[in-house]
Amino acid sequence: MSSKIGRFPSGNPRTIKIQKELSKRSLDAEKLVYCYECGTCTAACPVVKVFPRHYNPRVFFEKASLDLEKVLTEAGLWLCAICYRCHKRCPHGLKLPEIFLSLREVAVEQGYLPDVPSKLEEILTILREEFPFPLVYSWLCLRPCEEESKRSKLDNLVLDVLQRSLADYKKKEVAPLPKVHREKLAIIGSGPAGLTAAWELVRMGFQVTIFEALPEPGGMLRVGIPEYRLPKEVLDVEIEYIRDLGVEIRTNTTIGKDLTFNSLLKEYKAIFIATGAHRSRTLHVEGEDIEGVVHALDLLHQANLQKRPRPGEKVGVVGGGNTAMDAARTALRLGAKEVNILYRRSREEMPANPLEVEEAERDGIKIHFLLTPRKILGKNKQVVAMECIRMRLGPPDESGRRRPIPIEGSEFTIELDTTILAIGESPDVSFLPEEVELTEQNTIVVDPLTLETSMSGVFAGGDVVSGPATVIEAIAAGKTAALSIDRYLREGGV
Amino acid sequence: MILLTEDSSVLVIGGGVAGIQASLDLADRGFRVYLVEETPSIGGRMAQLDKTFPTLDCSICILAPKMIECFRHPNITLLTYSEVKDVSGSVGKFAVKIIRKPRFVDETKCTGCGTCTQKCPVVEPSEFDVLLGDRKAIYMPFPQAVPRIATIDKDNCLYFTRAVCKICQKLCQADAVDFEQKPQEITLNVSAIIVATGFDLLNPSVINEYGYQRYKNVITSLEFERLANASGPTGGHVTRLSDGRIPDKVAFIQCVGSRGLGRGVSYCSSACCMYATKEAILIKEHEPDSEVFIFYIDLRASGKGFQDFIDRAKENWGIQYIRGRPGEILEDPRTKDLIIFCEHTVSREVRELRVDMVVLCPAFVPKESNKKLSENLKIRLDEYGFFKNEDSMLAPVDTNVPGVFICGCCQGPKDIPESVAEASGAAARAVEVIALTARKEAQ
Amino acid sequence: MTIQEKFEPDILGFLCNWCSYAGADLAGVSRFQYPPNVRIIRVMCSARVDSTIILEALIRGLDGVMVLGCHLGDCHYITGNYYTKRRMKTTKNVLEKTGVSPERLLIDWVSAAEGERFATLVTEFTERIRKLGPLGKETDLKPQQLRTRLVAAKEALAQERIRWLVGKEGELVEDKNVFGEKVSQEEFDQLLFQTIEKEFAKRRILLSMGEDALSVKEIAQRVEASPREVLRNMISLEQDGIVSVVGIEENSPKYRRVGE
Amino acid sequence: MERMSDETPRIGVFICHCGINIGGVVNVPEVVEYAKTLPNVVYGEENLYTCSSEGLSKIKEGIQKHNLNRVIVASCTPRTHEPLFRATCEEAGLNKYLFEMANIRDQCSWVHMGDHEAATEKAKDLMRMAVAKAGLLRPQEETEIDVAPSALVIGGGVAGMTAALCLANQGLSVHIVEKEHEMGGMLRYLHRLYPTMQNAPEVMDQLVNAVNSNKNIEILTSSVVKEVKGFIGNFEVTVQKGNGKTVNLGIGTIIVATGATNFEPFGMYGYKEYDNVITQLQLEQLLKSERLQNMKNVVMIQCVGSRQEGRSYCSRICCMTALKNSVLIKELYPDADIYVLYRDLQTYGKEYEEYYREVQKKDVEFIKYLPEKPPEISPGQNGKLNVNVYHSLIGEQVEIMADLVVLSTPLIQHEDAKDLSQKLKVPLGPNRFFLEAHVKLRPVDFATDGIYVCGCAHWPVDVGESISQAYGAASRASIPMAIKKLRTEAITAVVDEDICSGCGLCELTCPFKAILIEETEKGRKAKVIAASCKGCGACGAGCPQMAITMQHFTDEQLLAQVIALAEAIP
Repeated sequence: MSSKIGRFPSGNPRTIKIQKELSKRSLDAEKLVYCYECGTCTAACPVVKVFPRHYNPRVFFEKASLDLEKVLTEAGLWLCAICYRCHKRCPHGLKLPEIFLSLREVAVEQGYLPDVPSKLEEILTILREEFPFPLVYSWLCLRPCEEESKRSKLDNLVLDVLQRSLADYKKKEVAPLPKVHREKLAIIGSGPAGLTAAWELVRMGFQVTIFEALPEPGGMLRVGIPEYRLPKEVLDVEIEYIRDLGVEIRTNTTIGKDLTFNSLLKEYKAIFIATGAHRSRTLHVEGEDIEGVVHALDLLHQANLQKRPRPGEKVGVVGGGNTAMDAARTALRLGAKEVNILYRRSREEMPANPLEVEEAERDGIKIHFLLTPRKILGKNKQVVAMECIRMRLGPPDESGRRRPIPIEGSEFTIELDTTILAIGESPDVSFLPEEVELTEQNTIVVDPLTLETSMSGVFAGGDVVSGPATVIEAIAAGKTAALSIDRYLREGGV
Repeated sequence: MILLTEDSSVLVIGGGVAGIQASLDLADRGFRVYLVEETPSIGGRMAQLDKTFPTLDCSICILAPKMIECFRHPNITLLTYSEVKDVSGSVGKFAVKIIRKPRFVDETKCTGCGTCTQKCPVVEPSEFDVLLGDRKAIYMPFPQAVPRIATIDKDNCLYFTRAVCKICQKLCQADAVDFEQKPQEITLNVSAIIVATGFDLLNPSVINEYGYQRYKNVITSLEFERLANASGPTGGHVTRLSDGRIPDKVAFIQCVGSRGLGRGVSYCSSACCMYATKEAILIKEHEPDSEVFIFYIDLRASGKGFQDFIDRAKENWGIQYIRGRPGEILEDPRTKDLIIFCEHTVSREVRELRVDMVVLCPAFVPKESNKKLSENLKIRLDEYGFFKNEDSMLAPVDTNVPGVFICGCCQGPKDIPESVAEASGAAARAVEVIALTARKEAQ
Repeated sequence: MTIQEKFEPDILGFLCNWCSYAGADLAGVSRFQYPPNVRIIRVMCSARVDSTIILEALIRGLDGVMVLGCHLGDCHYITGNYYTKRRMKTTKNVLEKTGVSPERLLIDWVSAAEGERFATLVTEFTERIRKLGPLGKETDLKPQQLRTRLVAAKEALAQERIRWLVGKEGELVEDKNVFGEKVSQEEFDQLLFQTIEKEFAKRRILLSMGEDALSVKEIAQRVEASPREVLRNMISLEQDGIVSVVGIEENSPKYRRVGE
Repeated sequence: MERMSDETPRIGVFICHCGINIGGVVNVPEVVEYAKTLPNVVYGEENLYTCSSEGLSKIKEGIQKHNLNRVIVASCTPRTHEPLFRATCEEAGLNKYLFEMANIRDQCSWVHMGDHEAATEKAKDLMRMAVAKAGLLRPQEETEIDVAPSALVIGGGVAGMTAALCLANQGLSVHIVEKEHEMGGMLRYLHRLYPTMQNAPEVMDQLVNAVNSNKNIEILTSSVVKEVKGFIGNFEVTVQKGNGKTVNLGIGTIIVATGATNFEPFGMYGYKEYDNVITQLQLEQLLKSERLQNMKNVVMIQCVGSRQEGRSYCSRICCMTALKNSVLIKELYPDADIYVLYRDLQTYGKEYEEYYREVQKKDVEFIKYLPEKPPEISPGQNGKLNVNVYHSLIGEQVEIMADLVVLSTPLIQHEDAKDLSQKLKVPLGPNRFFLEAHVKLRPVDFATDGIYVCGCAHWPVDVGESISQAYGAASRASIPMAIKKLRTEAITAVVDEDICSGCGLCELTCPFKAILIEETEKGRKAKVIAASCKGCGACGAGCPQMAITMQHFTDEQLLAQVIALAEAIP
């Protein structure tokens, strides 16, 4: 079966090698031939929203079929944010991110990209135009493998460039930007959404103050994402850079406890709520309060703050999203001998992006599908086992995914000493006044184009609006919010 | 030497336009026809449509005469509200067991006057109006229903659920209401069987980013037909389900669940490009200064006069066609308007389009009942669940069982003229096979 | 133009069931809008329309008449529309004699597939009639005079001699006559129009005589024609037994209507 | 009991809303009230859908309760609904010719949507004219005619042969007239047939042998239909055979299966200018005779000569033909690159979309071009052709050095179709394809009874669709021959023998020879043969003595309508 990449003119020896390599790494390169260019991937992609001139995945793969040589030199090859929104909406379910990653590797190996460092420099300059933390973004999206032994040629080149840029960053003297406008703006939450909005607004000349409940800024980048995917040092440097630009970040200040929301309203002309979604959902199952049961976020948080939590030998992770994958792989790294993931639907329905699932399985983590815990059994407050039940899939529910229905009588128990719950997080919106309209899942209701909440002058974006999502989506939300706030202030309240 | 066996009879399963055409062709030439329909009235999917392309005829106006011809034809026995239970035998001598589900209304007495339906206290969503309009527990699905006989919905009728009420029985001058009616099993001996059971539409919530059921103003094309129809829930005014306002910007989205290897089905449902254009024109007819968009991938208009119809839609009616499949639809919580994010693939720009209403054109899918019917008749289903013909080119209406024929959308998505031609074809094949079998036995 | 209320002409249409009527229906189905001035009578073929009924319509105050059939060669009855074409040519000629503009009679062919063309045809014809104004405006005749002229025209078209000629046109011009010669179209038309001229004049004379006995001069005065012409017609009417001399006064014969 | 019609007329008027189609423009209640004031109208009502069974039962009730002997329905066009309402009147014991319709939808509400008042006025006038005519209606009796149990199939292609076989197997005798010297039509030129890739010659031979061996079928090749006289059940067809001799056939029903022919794209994309620019049909010939030499780049251009000014239709089969030929080329030369330049890919339905995916897997690239920026062909080096096209989906010019350019051209109607349509008296629609009775519900019938159509003669279709339509046409054509008896319309000419002078002009005028001069005791008089009179009225309007009138369209009735119309004029 021929592959779409480098298909024409067919029979060219170099492209045949590329096609062989690609078919080894990911199946979807073959399925790409079925694409009839409907444009759904480009429409759903947050990166296209940020870099419309540089990046269009549909056009990229069409050109890759007709003129591979030329297209591999384009910036488009490097900008995919591995967020898999395209995969979820494509009629054929094509996994474009994996193809991009494999294509980069193969292109480098086949010598199509002689000078990778200068290409990456070019990419970083593009990213700097639109991103407040280009290095954090690159680390997350170029995904250099952290184990020395398994690193590819490309990984090493990438790491060199990133390390060097990190060093330049530290040396660079940054003068705070002039404050052009009198208005003072408040941002609640210093996650990717909050930081991006602050960076955009400070560049427009506004006075920006970020309020962060935790001791360290960064939100999910700090607590949620494990060290092996994003070294904290990179985060610190880039946040420092934003601070130097003149953004005031007040940590350890929780709105609703240290300051009231209404006091902000009086003092600041506009407020951007970007508190993310950190409250782990509970399973409502007997034995959930036993000591060995821990929430995924808490585990990741402890690990990130170098507290080195001690998970037991046999760990069971409940849930199928990215957080579950990170928690399971972190547990392994923290000394767990055997880690199992239990997910109540089937592989296609897993919300986690397929690459994370693959890497988790490659780490030796076993994933059990169509399984849900019924009871957590404990002996003197220690988890000893978990009673689970098999599920089958019924007709689609409101979210369009098939509803899992328990099969009575299929209960059985698994011995384990730690249970990590990763069944999704919801925002903590207790600090908000009634006027701010919420949905049933406690996310904030906003106008999809302007991100304005039901209260005029109050905007919201990131996970607090969309529920748990990827970093790039939060960044895109931050940028949109900044533009809306600017327009709001210029037009005297939109 | 003409060998036309007038005494043989044919069973037609499914009372849509295909079943009606096959029955009329056979009955006109002297065969006895039993037309079995599972709902209380024949008419099928076409009866639910408001207009048809490319002539914009009013659908029921051109279908009603044929339905009434079926009802009055001496050679046709209408068995509505009935199901095929079991089939045995072979071509020339099939024995078919039919279950006549109880209507709890005596068909010979009911005149279809409708007083019972006015007074019945129970209100239920009407299946005919795709749950947009409502009907009573004792109801007639639509004004032009054939036969024009009331039917009692056992699960919601107060008498059956709480043994009270019985208003319909008291009011009925024809004394036609009979709560003691039992399912009736009859056996028919027929020489050939024609299956014309039609199709269903995919539930578009499978493509959840389009928000069907989550957003009030996202509706399916069949729901649109009912809204646009004069005897529909809103009396022919296409209104938004959120606030009842007449939309002045409407977007149609093609291939929802079709042409995909991931979610939904992988084939093209072939009629949606045309009916979307028709529905767009209906909007422009009601509201000339409204704006209508159609998001498509390949405009498939290759039937007779179809391309002219599309050209007219573009030039005379100003319908705007955008090549691209939307990536996301979000809802503005305050106004319940919908914002469509789509890449206009010919200009390669991703644009947002704010509209008042979105109409999804979902994929044609086989009916649930196909499985059971294929077991009864021992005829094969294809990998999608439609009935499989012997050879899609040389024997388009034959099946693996001699004497059993399939026509219309039960064997694959197609439009009305193809279904009607195929129905006549199935009738011709039935007569031919009966004649050949009779001749073989005569030798 | 004084701002009097815009003139809305009343128009009658004869449409043949198989082509033009189907075309009109298609115009409906495709929602091609056209002015509402025309009222349509369905006939099985355009050849069913007798010329006299067209005149009857004009006498009764219609401002325009349309006769629409199938395109030549498409007629469901093969040659129907050829007869319509010939009869309408005759009708237009007679109409012209009355002073009424022949443009008030439209003859055209519309197929079952030409919905839009039908709508345009009706719109243009209505506009043309609207410009012409009410029936007879283009003549300077008083209504009563116009009426008698139209009646004379109708009676002329009912005359056996004209109807016979029109019926025979096909055979005479296209095939051969009984002596094997072919008559050219021009020759035939000339003969036809002469006959029409004569018949029309005779009918006007008879109408003007009413019941009284009149001399040639008196009749000539009434019909505003030269006495010599009137005399010639009186002789032929006498031969047909329709008029006869009832007496002589101041040495000029008095004629009165007797036949018919 | 037959309702006596000669006592004073009692007219019932039923005015339809047709949902909002009429009611939305015409003030129906006002028209009902007005109609009740008209002479002889004793009952009037309105309803939402008169054509529904509820509406029809209201008419029957009206006739019984108010003892009506005339019925008028004001609704849509009589062309589609008159038979339905007439049958309803018959059921209520009223002779079905005592019925008249007023077309207040297609020729009133739908075409005067902007002026509700004028539309209502017009509806009233049409009502008054209908009432005037209704008053003068007389009951009529229909005559019964025999149907010759033999069919004529014009065209010996796949559609014609399939229809003939189906009729023959039902025991009917069939005559196939094919103008070429051999049977098979377009199949003779084809190599493989999509979607099943069956071998075209095999399929053809199978059909031709079946047709040859079937004793009910008579084949007349290199023959042409010279003349068709008569009507359903009683056609007299003269066929001119190859050897110049003619034969007369007594025919019950006729099926037109004359197919279509290929469009030659002269002057387009260098056709006939460069020899490596060919049409899909020519490519299929090369493939069939294995004369296609090896090549690297093949460019196929879709919609050549179709979906443009002058030929606006999509010819439905060219996309699938291009895909099939791509598959055949890849079978011969696996490493050939094929580029299909398309506008809208017509791979509709279940099997064709699947076939499209099969082709996508085989190094076939699909490039969408815009009609305003068509591909340009210019000679390149060593005999190759430089194809330059604006790839509209990536916004760049793409240049391909093509060894072969294949143009996908549409099917067009035969030149002689006009001649056949005039012989059969059936119309040609837009783009000169035969115009069917109703595009949705009578796709294989003609408006003229007894004549049917299938295959590409009606509209470009592929082999599978032709066969399916052929079976459909066979079914429709077999009905009259199966029931052997037909009732014909009662609208015929009537001669008033006292006035008739026996001049014979009517005999000369009638194309059906349905009126002849006979010697009677009262001298030479014209006599009407009811069975062959088609009711056109040409004789009536031409009779020098005005002695002939048409039943149901009498002079008095037409005059009454004119007078009624004129009443509204001040």
